[in-house]
Amino acid sequence: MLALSTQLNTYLLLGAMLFGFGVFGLVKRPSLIGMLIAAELVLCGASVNFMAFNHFLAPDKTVGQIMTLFIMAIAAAEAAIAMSIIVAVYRNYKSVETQDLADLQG
Amino acid sequence: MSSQALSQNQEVFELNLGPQHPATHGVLRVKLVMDGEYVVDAEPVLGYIHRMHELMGENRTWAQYLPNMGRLDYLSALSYNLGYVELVEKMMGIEVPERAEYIRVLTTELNRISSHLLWFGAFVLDLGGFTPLLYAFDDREQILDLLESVTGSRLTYCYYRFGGLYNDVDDDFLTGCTQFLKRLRSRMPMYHDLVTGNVILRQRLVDVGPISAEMCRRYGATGPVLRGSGVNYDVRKNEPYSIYPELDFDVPVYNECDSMARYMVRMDEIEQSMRIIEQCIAQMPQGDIMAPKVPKMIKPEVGDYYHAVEAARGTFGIRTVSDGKNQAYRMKLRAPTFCNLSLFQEASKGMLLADALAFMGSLDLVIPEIDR
Amino acid sequence: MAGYFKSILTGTKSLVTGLKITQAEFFRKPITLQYPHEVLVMTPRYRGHIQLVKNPETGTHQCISCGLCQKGCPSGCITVRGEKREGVKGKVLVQYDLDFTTCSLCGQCIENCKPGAIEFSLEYNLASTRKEDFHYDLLARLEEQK
Amino acid sequence: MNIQEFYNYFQISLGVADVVKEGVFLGFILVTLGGALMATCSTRTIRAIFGLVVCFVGIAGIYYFLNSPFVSLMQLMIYVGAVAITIAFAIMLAEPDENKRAAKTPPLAGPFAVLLGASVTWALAAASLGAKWMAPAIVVNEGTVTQVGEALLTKYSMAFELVSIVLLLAILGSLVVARSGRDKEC
Amino acid sequence: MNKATITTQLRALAATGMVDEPETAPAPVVEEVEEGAKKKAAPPAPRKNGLLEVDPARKGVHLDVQLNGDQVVAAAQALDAEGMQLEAITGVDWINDNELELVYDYSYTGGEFFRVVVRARIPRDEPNISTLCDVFPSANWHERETYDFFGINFEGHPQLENLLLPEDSDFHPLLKDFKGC
Amino acid sequence: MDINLVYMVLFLAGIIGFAALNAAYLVWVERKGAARIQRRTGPSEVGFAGLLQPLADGAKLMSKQILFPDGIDKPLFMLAPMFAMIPAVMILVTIPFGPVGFGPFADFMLVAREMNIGLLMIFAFASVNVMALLLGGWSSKNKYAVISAARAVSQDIAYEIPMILIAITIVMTTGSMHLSTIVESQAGGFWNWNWLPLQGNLFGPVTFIIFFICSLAETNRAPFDLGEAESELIAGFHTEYSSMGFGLFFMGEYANIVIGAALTTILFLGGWLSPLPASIPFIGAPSVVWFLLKMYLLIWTVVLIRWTYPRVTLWSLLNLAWKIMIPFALVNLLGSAALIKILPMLGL
Repeated sequence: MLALSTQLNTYLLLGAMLFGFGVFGLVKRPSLIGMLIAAELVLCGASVNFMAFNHFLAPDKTVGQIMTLFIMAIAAAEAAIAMSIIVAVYRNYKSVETQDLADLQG
Repeated sequence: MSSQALSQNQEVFELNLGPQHPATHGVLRVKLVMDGEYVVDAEPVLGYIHRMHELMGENRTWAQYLPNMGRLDYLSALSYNLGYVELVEKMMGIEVPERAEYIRVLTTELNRISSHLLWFGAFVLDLGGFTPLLYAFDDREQILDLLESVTGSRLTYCYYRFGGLYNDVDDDFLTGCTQFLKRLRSRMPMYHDLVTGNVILRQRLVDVGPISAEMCRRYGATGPVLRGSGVNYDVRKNEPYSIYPELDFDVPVYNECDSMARYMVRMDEIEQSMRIIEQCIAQMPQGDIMAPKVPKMIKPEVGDYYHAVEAARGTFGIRTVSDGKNQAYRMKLRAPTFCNLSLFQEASKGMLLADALAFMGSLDLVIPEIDR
Repeated sequence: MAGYFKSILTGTKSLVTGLKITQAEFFRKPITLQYPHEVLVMTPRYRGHIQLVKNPETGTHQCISCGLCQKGCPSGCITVRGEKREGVKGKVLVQYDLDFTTCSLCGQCIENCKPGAIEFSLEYNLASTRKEDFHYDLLARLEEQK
Repeated sequence: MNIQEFYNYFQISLGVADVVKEGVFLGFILVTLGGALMATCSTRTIRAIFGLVVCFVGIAGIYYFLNSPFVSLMQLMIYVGAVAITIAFAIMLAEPDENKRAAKTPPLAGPFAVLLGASVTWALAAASLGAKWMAPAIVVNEGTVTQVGEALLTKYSMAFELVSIVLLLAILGSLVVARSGRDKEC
Repeated sequence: MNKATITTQLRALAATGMVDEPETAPAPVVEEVEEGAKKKAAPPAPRKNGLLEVDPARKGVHLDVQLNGDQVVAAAQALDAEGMQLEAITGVDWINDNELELVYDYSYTGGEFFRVVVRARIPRDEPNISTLCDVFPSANWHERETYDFFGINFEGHPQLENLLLPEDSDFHPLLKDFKGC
Repeated sequence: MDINLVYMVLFLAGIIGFAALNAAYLVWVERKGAARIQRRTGPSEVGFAGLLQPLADGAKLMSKQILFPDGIDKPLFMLAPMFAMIPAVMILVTIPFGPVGFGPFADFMLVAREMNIGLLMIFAFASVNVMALLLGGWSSKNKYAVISAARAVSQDIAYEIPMILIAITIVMTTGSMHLSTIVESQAGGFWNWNWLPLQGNLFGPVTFIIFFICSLAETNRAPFDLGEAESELIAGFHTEYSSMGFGLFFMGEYANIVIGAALTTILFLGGWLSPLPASIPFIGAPSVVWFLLKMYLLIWTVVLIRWTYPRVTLWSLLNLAWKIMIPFALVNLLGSAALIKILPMLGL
């Protein structure tokens, strides 16, 4: 039977697809928040890859896990900062649409 | 400032508090403009149970209007009864027998205690504590039982008559009153331990909803609201009526001006009312309960008259214009909570929603009285 | 700093006091009445809807159909009709209707009644889904009492 | 009867467990991809957040299959409990009404995004699937929670400290950015 | 609060606004009442402007001031300066005189028992009077209520909408020619 | 990964049944208890002492129509109640209720599937629970619900911090996140339990109280029920819910109370251990009975607290968390860490 869960390629494909979804969302989303969500997907895609390599290929199986944990910490920090920026931007421009923020490019 | 103009400057949204809302104790609607949890503007919208009592006064005889008085403020109906019969007695020059006066004061003060107890329970309920409400109801039921045994009804009393009372009280009632006072005196420390001293309650009331004495004056606020702002004014003391001048009681005044001060004023008023009742029981003379000569047809002299009494929520005033007929030409009822509520819009600006509701509770609103 | 710890201590103390009170109340007996199983005895002065007083001697009412109760009623919920009959002095009551939906139990009718023909009943458990159930024919109710 | 006997008593070795296991795994993959799709494609921001949460839950399941329940639970705790909630809060604060959000996307963004996303996916997949991955010759450790913890405090302690500084700075920075321009001090 | 100051100020105010000859002040109010009582059911004739000191034990107020419609604000300012509070505003419809009367009740809450009532009559056909909202904020609701019941237009009122009656009502129930709706 | 299917399924069913039964009968306990506190009788008509009342209520709730107000986000509206219930069940899966303690299966552990990082699992799923409130409140398109969701979330996040800090202290002193190990490390009578400061936990009783208060706040119970403050926000995030949607939120709330009490029992009150030394026969034996006894005692305290205090405001709630609890928890963490290092040096 097809044992998907024991094959590295499944995870790699999943990671690639998540990354792709993230890139797709980053371009497509009109608002800062949508882009933030897409960025989280990109990070998740990377994490999945790390974890997969860690499980199947790494001799020291702590490395990938620790990498993923660091990514999580960075993602949390990123989300906090992004949120504060979004709130600040909204307060000044009354919008989080990227089109409306063209004057930020000053 | 209209809400549209506001919303351009600030992140605001409108919230309709009521007419059906657990915190408004009736059908009051407050149009809130909120900035997050903060109240930017709160406009009370009245009139959901408006019954045009003033027009009823113009097409009923003086005696027929009497039951309406119990329907204004259903929680302290006897104060309103008292104000009205005293006004008519003033117009007609009727002397009321002393026993009747004592019974009137006794029952009014009992009614005041019951009103304050209900307010106490409902106020703590507004703050989220449910149990004190039922303890207060327990005590209040005793008062209602006592008053029922005299007046026959439990809430919308119609007990006083021009020149006296509907019927006399008996010794059972007086001993019942004494027992009740004993009971309530033992319960008051429990209330203070359970509620007044509670740190959560204090956090919610101290320094919340400050109303200065000047603001009270500009808005015509009276009653515990005024006394919680450090003004020593009580119609019973300052414009004495009935037999209040012969009784020894204090007017509780607190200078903190916050919700806690209003709370404490009412709790102390319960104690003072108990003192009044004790004196009434001790000093009550025997005798008639009706004035000997009460005209069959009440036709006051032409002119206009004003009479104010201290109801549980503040100064209740009646201004009436008589054209000499058996019906009033004009009957104006000055409801205390109407004025007390009118300061809500200014005072609640910038408050947290929870604080605004605590503040509204501390004003002790009775909607039928506001809407009349 | 001392104030900080003191406020924490006093606050905790007040909370514990509250808990003690409610826990003590928990062990006390309920004071409520289980209504359909137990009923209260109404005080003699209880104001139910009005009813005609039964004269113990004659077994009938004492109303002279003067209509003073009808006139005095603030909300106009009483309809009294009497008619002249031969051989009887005064008017004979043929109809005494009470619209209890508008009655405010003020007692003006009872005070106005010279012969003392009406009184408050002690009935309190009146409930119905129909408004018409509260249009009482007091004469018929007096008959039922017999 | 102790617990092991109980286990053995009910032990089923028919391979049913494997089928169920694979089914659950497939379910997690579908949940992940469905969540990702919802997060990127839905028009309402709240649904995008929800999709993100679903995707995170799916990924947590995947991590569990990768034999590291610790990371899986951390994924739930940090991503769902913190990141997703933070983003949701950002929406609450910054997008009070979603109705005005119509098709503001530039006309070419849609196709272009699809194209870009697909090509990135294809490139990555091709690269990773095409490569020859070698299984490790020796396994130093199994990556248990204890080993992860020890590694964090010994081998990677510098990185660990740096991450904590990054987090601290992020907190301070977001406080500064979010508070500036707020006139009402509270 | 100084009773004498208030009395003088209000008396002066009433005197300046007088169109006809001044009412002999203090007019014994009892006489007026008796006169009215003799006529039995006839409503009292419109009073002239002026200030009466009346018996509070009988009437409930100390000073009874009648002014012109345009003087109520000045009176309110004078009373405000003395620390009085506005208790109520109401109207009376004197349909026989084709006039509406505005009644302003003031009281003092500082200690002493002192009540003042200020009246003004305005024509029934153009019921306009200036608002007291700028002096006493409590006038806001009282005036809206009076607007509800009498249709009196308070000029300069910030929000003259129905308060107690429904928003869309166009009747004024306390006018004597109101026939129900 | 050896998944023993039958065992899992049996226990999962058991756990869901336990959660549902607890939810139903905790409602009864709460109503009856509140009634007695308020000198009333409480439910008394359906069954003896109203014991069948929860079933009647449940039947009524299920027969009600599910209402979908205009403008709601329907899929999320329907999913939110499940998000409230599923994490609760998942957490219950990992909680060990202890050995039976008597009879032929005396050593048999009552636990569905214990993980060696059980404590982390509990906190992970507890943080998912917040999403339920957020989604439920937000998808309702009701301003009260939105305010309530914002409140509930900020409250939950604020109280997660001291809770986790204290849990970390316990993990430090015990050296394990395995719940059974944490319990077993407290063996030897009640003076060895973590709520007393005898084991390197600096402010033992204080941390116990803080943890308990945090668990109250995390489960949105009075006096921290800001999310459904009925005198302010009507019913908060579940204002628009009817029928089983409401029922699931309700069950989730009570399941969370059970979890909070169970966790406090495990971490501080010695779980299934007897308060007396194990050498005493029968009473001294560890048993699930002890566990349930302690847990329900805590739950009763929760009920008592709800019916005693008024509700706090959002600001004083957050002040309590940030100004009192977090400093205490932090000092406790540092102090305990120091103690762990110092005590062995002193030879203790």
